[in-house]
Amino acid sequence: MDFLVAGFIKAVELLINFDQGTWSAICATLRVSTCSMLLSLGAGLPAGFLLGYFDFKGKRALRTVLDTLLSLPTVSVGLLVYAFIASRGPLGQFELLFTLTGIAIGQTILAFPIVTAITASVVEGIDPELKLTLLSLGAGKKNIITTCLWEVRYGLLAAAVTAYGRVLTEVGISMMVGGNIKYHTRTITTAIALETNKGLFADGIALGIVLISIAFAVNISLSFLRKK
Amino acid sequence: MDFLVAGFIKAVELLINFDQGTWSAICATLRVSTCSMLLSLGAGLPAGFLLGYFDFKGKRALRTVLDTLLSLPTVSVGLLVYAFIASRGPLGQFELLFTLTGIAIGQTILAFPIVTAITASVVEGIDPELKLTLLSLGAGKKNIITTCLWEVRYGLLAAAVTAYGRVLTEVGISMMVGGNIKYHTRTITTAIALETNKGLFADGIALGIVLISIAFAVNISLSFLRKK
Amino acid sequence: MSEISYKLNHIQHYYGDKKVLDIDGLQICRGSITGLTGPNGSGKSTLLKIMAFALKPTHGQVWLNGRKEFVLSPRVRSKVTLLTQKPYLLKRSVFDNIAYGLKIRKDMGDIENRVKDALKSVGLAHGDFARRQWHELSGGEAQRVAMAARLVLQPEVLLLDEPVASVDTKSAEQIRKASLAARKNWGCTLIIASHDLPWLYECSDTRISIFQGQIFSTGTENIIPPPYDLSQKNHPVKWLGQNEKSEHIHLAPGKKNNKFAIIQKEKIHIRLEKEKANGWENQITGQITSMVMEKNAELIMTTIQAKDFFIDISLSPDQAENLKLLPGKKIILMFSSRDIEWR
Amino acid sequence: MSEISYKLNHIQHYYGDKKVLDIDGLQICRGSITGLTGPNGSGKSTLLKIMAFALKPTHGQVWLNGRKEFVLSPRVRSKVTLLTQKPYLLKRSVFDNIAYGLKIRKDMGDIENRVKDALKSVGLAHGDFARRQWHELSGGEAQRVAMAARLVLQPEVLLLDEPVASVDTKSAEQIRKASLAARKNWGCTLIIASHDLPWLYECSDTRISIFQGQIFSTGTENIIPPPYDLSQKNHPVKWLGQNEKSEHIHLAPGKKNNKFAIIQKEKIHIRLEKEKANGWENQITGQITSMVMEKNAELIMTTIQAKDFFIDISLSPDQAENLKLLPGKKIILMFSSRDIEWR
Amino acid sequence: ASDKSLMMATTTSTDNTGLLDYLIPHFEQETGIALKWTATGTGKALKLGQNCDVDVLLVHAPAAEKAYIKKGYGKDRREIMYNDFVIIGPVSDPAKIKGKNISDALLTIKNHKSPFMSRGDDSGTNKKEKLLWKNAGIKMPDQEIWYVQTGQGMLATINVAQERAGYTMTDRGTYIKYQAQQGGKAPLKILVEGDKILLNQYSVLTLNPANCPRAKYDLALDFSNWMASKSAQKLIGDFRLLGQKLFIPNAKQL
Ligand SMILES: Nc1ncnc2c1ncn2[C@@H]1O[C@H](COP(=O)(O)OP(=O)(O)OP(=O)(O)O)[C@@H](O)[C@H]1O
Ligand SMILES: Nc1ncnc2c1ncn2[C@@H]1O[C@H](COP(=O)(O)OP(=O)(O)OP(=O)(O)O)[C@@H](O)[C@H]1O
Ligand SMILES: [Mg+2]
Ligand SMILES: [Mg+2]
Repeated sequence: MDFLVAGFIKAVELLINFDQGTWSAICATLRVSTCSMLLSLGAGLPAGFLLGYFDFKGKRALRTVLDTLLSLPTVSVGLLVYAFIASRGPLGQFELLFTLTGIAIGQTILAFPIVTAITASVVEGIDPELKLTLLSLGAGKKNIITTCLWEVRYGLLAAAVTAYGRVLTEVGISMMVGGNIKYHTRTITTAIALETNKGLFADGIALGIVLISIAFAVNISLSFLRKK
Repeated sequence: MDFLVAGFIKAVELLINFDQGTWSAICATLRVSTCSMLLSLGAGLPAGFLLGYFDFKGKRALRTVLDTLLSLPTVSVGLLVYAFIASRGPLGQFELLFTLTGIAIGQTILAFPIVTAITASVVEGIDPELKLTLLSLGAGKKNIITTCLWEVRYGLLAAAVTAYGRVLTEVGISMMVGGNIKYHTRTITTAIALETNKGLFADGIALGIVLISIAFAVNISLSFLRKK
Repeated sequence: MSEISYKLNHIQHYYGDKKVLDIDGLQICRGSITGLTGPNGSGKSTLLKIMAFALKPTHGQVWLNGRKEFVLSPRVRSKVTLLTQKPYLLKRSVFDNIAYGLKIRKDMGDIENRVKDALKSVGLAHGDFARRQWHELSGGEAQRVAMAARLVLQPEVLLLDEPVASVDTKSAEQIRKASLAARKNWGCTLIIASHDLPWLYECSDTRISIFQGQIFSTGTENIIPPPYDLSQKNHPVKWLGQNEKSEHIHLAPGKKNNKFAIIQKEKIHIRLEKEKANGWENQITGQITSMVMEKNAELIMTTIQAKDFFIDISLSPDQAENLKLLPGKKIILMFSSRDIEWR
Repeated sequence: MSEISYKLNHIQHYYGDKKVLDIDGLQICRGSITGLTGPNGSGKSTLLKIMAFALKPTHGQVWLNGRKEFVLSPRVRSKVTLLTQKPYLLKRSVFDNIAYGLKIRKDMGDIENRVKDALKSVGLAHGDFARRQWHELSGGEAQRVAMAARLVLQPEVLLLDEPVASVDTKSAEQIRKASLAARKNWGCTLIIASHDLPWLYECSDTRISIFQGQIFSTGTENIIPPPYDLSQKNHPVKWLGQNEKSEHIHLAPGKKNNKFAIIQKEKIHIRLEKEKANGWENQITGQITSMVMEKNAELIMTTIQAKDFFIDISLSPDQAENLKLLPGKKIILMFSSRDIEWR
Repeated sequence: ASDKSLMMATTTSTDNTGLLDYLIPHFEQETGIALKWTATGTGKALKLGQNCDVDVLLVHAPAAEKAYIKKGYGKDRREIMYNDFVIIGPVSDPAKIKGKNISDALLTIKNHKSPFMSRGDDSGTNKKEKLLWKNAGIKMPDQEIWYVQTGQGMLATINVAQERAGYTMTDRGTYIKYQAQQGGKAPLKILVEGDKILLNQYSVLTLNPANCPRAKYDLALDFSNWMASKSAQKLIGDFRLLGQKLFIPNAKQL
């Protein structure tokens, strides 16, 4: 129990003392998660829209597959990405192994199904009258997508926040693809795993608090998007 | 790359040959994830309903906190639970450490914010006319909750499926609280982590495929709940 | 029959800072059918929601059967039922929509037949509609399913917010009959808001009109709506027509804040030509646009349009016949400004 | 003015297996105002959606300005605008709702004033309403905002699905004026579905009635709706009233599948008393329920009810005066079964 | 120096003890080579080398290393240092193994069915443990109830042993850390130690250029040489964790 208290104190210390390792991990985490969120939102929102808006044959099967992809274990994603970007893999020449870019690719694969699945089910809930109204006002395809997504913005926020939570806290990909290299690819989560592995539970808790604080800051800055 | 193919073959072998370790991990995974999903849905659906349905002071702040809890790293949850149920912890006498029950408790803590946050944002999207209609038809508090939730069942399915994905694939809690003890608390994800760490990438992939297959089976059996 | 069902006391309702309802007192008799009229945004739906105990008024209390009641009060739940203006159907079949209210009352006896009867009373065939899904309906059909879902409950009070808004003539007639039957069969008290005045006049035995949140009871009054021209303080004027300042109504002096000009219908006389110097300040040219049979054919509700001012007068068939009144005919509305009250 | 705007060719529409629309041919002239009437579920909304290119008909084509057009065709987008039956407001302010269509057309010049004018044309004050949020409106106000959002686009074709369903009398008059102005100012072609027949008759210059998906044009016809009693094959009968088999209409022989009994309005005569042995099989007792001024006061639309059968006849003021017709009066409808066609 | 960079895969123990954090800055300063490392299980480290994802390895599983070289993946195995393994168990020592030699101790545990925690993760430590069972002439008790495979790191395994009041085998470095965490009141203490066979040899391996032509063989050799150099050996000998010596340098000078 006492390591919880110690962790609290340590968290403050780490941040105040500007601990170099911690700050480098914070930066890595922020860079990687921002990048993967942008990519997965950019691809997942339109994909989810298409899946939720249109009726087509095999839609239900596709949704089931997508839901299944929500259960991709991070280590498996890590292995998959590793297979491609390892020096002998088909993308080996880009030297992405043990880089933040590599992690970001893996996290995008992780977040994409989440964004897409939640977006699709939010878009599915759109009032059919809205579609009719947009068509009747002369909206083109692009207008329809953007307006529909804007109409359900609170639902999409949930998609984004959930995906962000998954990306921010995943360890498997960062570990496998990034390699947990100090000052380079060590993210907060891999650092937590390391400290915990060393038995330094207080340090693990401290870093966990740091991570949660980041999430809190991000969510506060998103909360102005919320419905009052 | 070749380990991906090898992994496929191995996955089939593992299942066909009735590999004891694999089957025990499958059972552990199923038991733990079912249990934690039931608990988190049981608590999260009503909580999310209250949060999404009613307007009260501090609601936005509460939502922000909840969104932040989506970014709880699994290892931190694991540490937290560990702190309470370790033999020296306040709940030490129940001997929950290194048991599936312990893991289920941790996973419930992990899944609860997901279920609650997505439910809340789905419920927030309910047409105000529905509330009025229910009141006007003489619905009591319980009727209002159940009918509202039923009206948005497709959205709730997304909440459940997302939470399930998180629970099924998490490693940190199972490792920390369960201890990855072979034939006892080794789940598929901790087994994957172990095999990968051993450098047996093909085995890792094989177990990943097993996990995804479970998720697929679950999602197929859920898909009859989907909108046609 | 004259037992009091509803009593409203000093009800005020605000949306944000905007006051939309301000009713000093109102009583509704048990077993009566009250028509509620008023222009868009006058507060009809707000009033009905408050009377259905689905909205808490900002100030004031509502008594039902002599008891102060509240939102979600269990006594109220099975007694009062509101048909909302935009009826919402639950995402289930028509049958389940109608049976829903019975199910939550755990009143499941003979449910098949009761649903069938309710569907029939709004003019929908059970066989054709019961198994349809909620989205497989036209606008008017959905409206009528929602109505059936209220009727099946046989509530003590039935509040209907525009029940015939997109309903065809024949079905409107059916809904009227169903409303009367509700009163007859289980002594139901009905309050019905509608813009279809002819229909409403046929349905209801008393009328309330509401204007900018204020109530003008009994339906014997006409409101001369603002804006009023107060440039000569003592002789306020209501200009007719939107822009030109030509024809106008002389109003009574003494306008106070937030008061409206009211005139009793009986104080308005119809002539075929203007009369000179007869002491009546107001002689307004108008045209009859419609004449509709009121309940039981005893009276004819006649609508007269003078520029953008509409007025409804109930005439006896004799009166109409004597003046040879017919839709399209030009007439003179004659009344004194002294008969105009500020309320 | 007689240029053809719309041409519909063999349009059929199915929801699932159910055929809800079956129109062989229909032409709409440019600059005309067409009233679309018919009972609930007859297919009005479906037809309007198809004409707005918001729904692809199961079979058949729609020509606009001589060109075959399709859903989402870019040519159509800025020309045709539909006001849906349940108007949906975007989750933004009233101003943004009205400006939305202009914004997607990238037509932003003088947007403030155009929105203001549109609001004014539906009787809403810009200052009071423009900044309100979409949910801060009463039912009729929302309806009118949606109407304003269509008017502001000044489209070539304006399809209105029950534009005055929950709108007060005065605003309905304003919407009527706005519709006429649209035709006058930019040659707009309007098709308006409504159950408010008096209002619609005042608005439109041609009428189409639609019944179970089939079109009966020109408004000069009355449909005697099913069910028909075919027990004597050669002399089908339409019973009036719901249960009792008392009064009835003799129909013409030769009924075929899916055909309806139609009678031209001019073939129906009004008498004050029954006449014996005059060769007219049908002498039905009815009651006048309403008389409404048609366009320009030249005709009076008279609604007669005989049990559950409603019939509309246009009378000249002279005719009405001669027979001393007034709402509430009992009359006899007289017509021959030979004048009934099966269509 | 930035273009001279080297990627190493190593086992968790070298990283977790802080040895590399202490050692590598010296290396970078002296040679101008930037060294990055990823710390994983021995098995995965070897695999990363086999797949040419890294340039050099620092591991502790002599038998596996030799097989690895034989298969043509590695080259130039260079022994750098060692520490040793110990068997720890509850202070009460229910099976009474204290002071016994390693094979007897294991046999006693087996006969007594006392809980024994194994890492079961194919790490260097785990490989050594399996070797010990074999040497004691005992079939791997893989399916026995008392034989608990944690599949986790050393410290986590010790923690399980503590919770279950059982025995386990650990490297001394991890035990020292564990002891320190318990504030000197550790419920588990060292019961068997000092056997020759318990030595834990760490070696640097370069990769076989025939297998990995793009790996930086020359720089890897530089690292290997530096680790064996006198200065580095002294640094290793001086490294202390919580005041105790952890690694004993034993590189043969060329
Ligand atoms: N949620 C809201 N927020 C702010 N103002 C509102 C809200 N709902 C209604 N209003 C305003 O309150 C007034 C009364 O609305 P209400 O819906 O009761 O009118 P109504 O008489 O039912 O009108 P209608 O005939 O159009 O249905 C209107 O001026 C309307 O603009
Ligand atoms: N989505 C649907 N699925 C199945 N049937 C439908 C669907 N929508 C409408 N219908 C049916 O199609 C027919 C025509 O509907 P439509 O909405 O066009 O009628 P309408 O003339 O507009 O009626 P109203 O006056 O009630 O608005 C109706 O019988 C209706 O029940
Ligand atoms: Mg209203
Ligand atoms: Mg319709």
